[in-house]
Amino acid sequence: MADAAFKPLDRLGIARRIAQDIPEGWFVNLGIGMPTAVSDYVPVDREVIFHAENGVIGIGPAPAPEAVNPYLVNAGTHPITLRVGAALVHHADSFAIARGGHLDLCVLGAFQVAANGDLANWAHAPDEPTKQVGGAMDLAVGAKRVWIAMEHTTKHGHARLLDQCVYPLTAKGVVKRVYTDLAVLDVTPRGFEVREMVPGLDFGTLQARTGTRLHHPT
Amino acid sequence: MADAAFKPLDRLGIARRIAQDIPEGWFVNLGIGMPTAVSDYVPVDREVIFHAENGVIGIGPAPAPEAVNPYLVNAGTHPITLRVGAALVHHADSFAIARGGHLDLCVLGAFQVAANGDLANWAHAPDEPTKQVGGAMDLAVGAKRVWIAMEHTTKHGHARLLDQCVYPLTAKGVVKRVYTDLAVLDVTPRGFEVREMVPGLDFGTLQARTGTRLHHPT
Amino acid sequence: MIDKFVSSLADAMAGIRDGSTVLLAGFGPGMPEPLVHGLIEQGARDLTLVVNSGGRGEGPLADLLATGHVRKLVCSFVRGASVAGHLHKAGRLDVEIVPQGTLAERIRAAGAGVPAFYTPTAADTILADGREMRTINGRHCLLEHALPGDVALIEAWEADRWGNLTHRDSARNFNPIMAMAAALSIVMTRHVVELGAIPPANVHTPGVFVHRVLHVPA
Amino acid sequence: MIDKFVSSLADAMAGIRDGSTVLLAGFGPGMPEPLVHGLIEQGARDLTLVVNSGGRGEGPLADLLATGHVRKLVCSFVRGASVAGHLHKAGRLDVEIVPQGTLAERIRAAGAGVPAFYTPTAADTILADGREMRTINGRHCLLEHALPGDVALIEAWEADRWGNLTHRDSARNFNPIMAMAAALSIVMTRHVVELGAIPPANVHTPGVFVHRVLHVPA
Repeated sequence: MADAAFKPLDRLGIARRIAQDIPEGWFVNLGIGMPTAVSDYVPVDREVIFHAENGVIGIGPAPAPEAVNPYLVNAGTHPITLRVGAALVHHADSFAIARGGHLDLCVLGAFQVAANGDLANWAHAPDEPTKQVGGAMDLAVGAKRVWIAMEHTTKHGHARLLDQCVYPLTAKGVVKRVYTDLAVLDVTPRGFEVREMVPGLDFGTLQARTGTRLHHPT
Repeated sequence: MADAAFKPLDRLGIARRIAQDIPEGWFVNLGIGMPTAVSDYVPVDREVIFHAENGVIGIGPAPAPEAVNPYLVNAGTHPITLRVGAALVHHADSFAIARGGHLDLCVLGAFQVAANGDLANWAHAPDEPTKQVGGAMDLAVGAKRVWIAMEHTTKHGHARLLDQCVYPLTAKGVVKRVYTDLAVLDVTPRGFEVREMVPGLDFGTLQARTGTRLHHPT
Repeated sequence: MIDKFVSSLADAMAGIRDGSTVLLAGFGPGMPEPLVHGLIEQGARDLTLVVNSGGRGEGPLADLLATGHVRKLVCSFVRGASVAGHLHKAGRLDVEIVPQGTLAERIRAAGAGVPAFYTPTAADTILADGREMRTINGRHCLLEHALPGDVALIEAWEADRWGNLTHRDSARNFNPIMAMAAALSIVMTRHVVELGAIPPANVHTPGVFVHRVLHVPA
Repeated sequence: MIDKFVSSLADAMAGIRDGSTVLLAGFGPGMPEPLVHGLIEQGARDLTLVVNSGGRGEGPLADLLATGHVRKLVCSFVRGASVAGHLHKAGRLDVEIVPQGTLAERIRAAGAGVPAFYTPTAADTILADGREMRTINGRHCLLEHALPGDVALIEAWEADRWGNLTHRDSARNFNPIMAMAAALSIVMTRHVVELGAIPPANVHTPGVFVHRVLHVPA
């Protein structure tokens, strides 16, 4: 599959790309892992308000090691700071924000995304002993938009964008857009539309790495 | 029905009698009207914490006229003060206290109470244009105990303690004790037991003013 | 820079459509009276108004009802001697009586993404006639649906430009939960404060629930 | 005089029965670690433990699980490489995975007297297999029941003798709602303050939800 003509984004590159599309004033929840890095690429003077499941509204930059406050963490339990204007609430109120449709955007990682917007991001099999649901099902169902940050294929080269998810679902029909190391794709009534590809990548190569039919934007 | 041998309690007398039975440490909601006066008869050094539906936990004495804070009222929208140690919450949290079983006691007024503990205190007929439900149904169902403060009969001499309520119910089977101008009565599996009568009143006279069979305590 | 302040009452009320459901906070204090008059001036008709009580013979609520712009009133009680009571008797105002705790919980549910819940409040009363019931843990319960608003009219003591609010004393009441429950939350605040002036742990209504703020000095 | 302070860990944990459901707060910070060790020493068995996550290979939660006193774990995720994960794989620990927002909402429901509610979270996933569904406003929803505790283990930053609490920064998380949801709420606080030192408007967990408080200086 190697192709010298294009260079996939690295993980931070995907995060940076997503950050470009978040306008000022949005309330945004970032999933654990790659999505968390998105906030690093939003300029401080663009006021985007980041929410964490554990009741933080208005996450600031990570603290310097000597300034860590052990009472203040994000959903990954990593130390954070508060932005001026932040608010703190309890867990039920925090999920009221997520489940009540108050988040403009949630960026999640994924194992698989289907052409109808189905999302699988918590288990590889129904009987998997590690059950990492966390808050993903709540966020996926509750946010106004769900964007996905993911590698376009598995490390073994298997497609992650599919006609149907094989892994257990997180939620049905919720994904609006997918940002991968190769492309930005919108979920539309006819399936994935390719909005953007990394420089040098051609549509046929992208299609070959995808498990469902891709469409050019109308 | 006049009987020189006994003297019914007046409304404040009923409130005073109820106050005697409230131990330190209880969380108590007092309904509008006669029940509200109960707090005036609890000595300040007996720490009873009064709750109001509008989010006040720890109501203090009424303010002097010149000290009224227009932002601070009880469930009857009368000016109040806060006791040292008070807390303020919003309406849903306040009713979570009432509905979640956190109040040791709610004292309500009533039109009628039945021998099985049914309570009617909000309407005289299903189609009454004045519909004064307020928070009574929530409090009646949610408090650990419901005590009633009421006149033993209507001003026309009709019984209010009955085999069955005639007026629309507030809640079924919730009343534990009734304090009237004539007696204190417990609701038990066999009906009302007379716990106490005003001095000079005899059981037969009380029975004659009651619409259901009264019992001596076992 | 996020700035939710608007500079006039007309701007605050702009765009409210005929047929809207309007959540109006307040329980004694906490009602944003200038916004009620703003709604009258704005002129939207055929409104459903959700408010704790139907009000009295005069006051902002009476003024609003007297316009005839409210088709339906959802509240916990209506006084016979009030504009609401008279309109209802005359067949010119639909009234849905909801127990006060159920009202608060239905509003909070709308904000929290809970489409429906069960409650024992009002089970076995005439308010349950024809309604869906279910016995849970041996208790009769009623099914209640979330009560979302198109608009909420909110009163605050302090507000910053992100819409973080505090409410003074018992003026908090329905304000935080109604702000949660509406697509468009319009706030009047007595004081404008700098972003960050409200300690994050003591924000009563986070800005995520607030869309417009009008400064109305006392 | 109300005084909820206890003078020893043993007094704090006294009376917890075999078979209890224990709500354990914390999400990173906010877990009352000394109380977890107190529970181990107290020795109650056959517990159902409700906590955000199953923890790791070490730490207070791992210590508790390693005693074998926990029969069932209710949480939003379990890591494969953890004491919980190993016990579960070995068939020695039942695990009920609940999406984190549903978990918070079920706990809050227990505290608020809501016996059950519907939510779209986890509908159309394997967590819904065999469960009661209902379509509300066109969305598939799951029926979820309240999750009450016999005991809650709570961490606070400040406490007064009535049990009014503040929680520091994101250590608030599950603490206020678990305190609401338990018959016996046991608090450890870092600081003891005079009654009235916490402003009424800024109490995070009102004393009505708190039964015992142990001072554990940092």
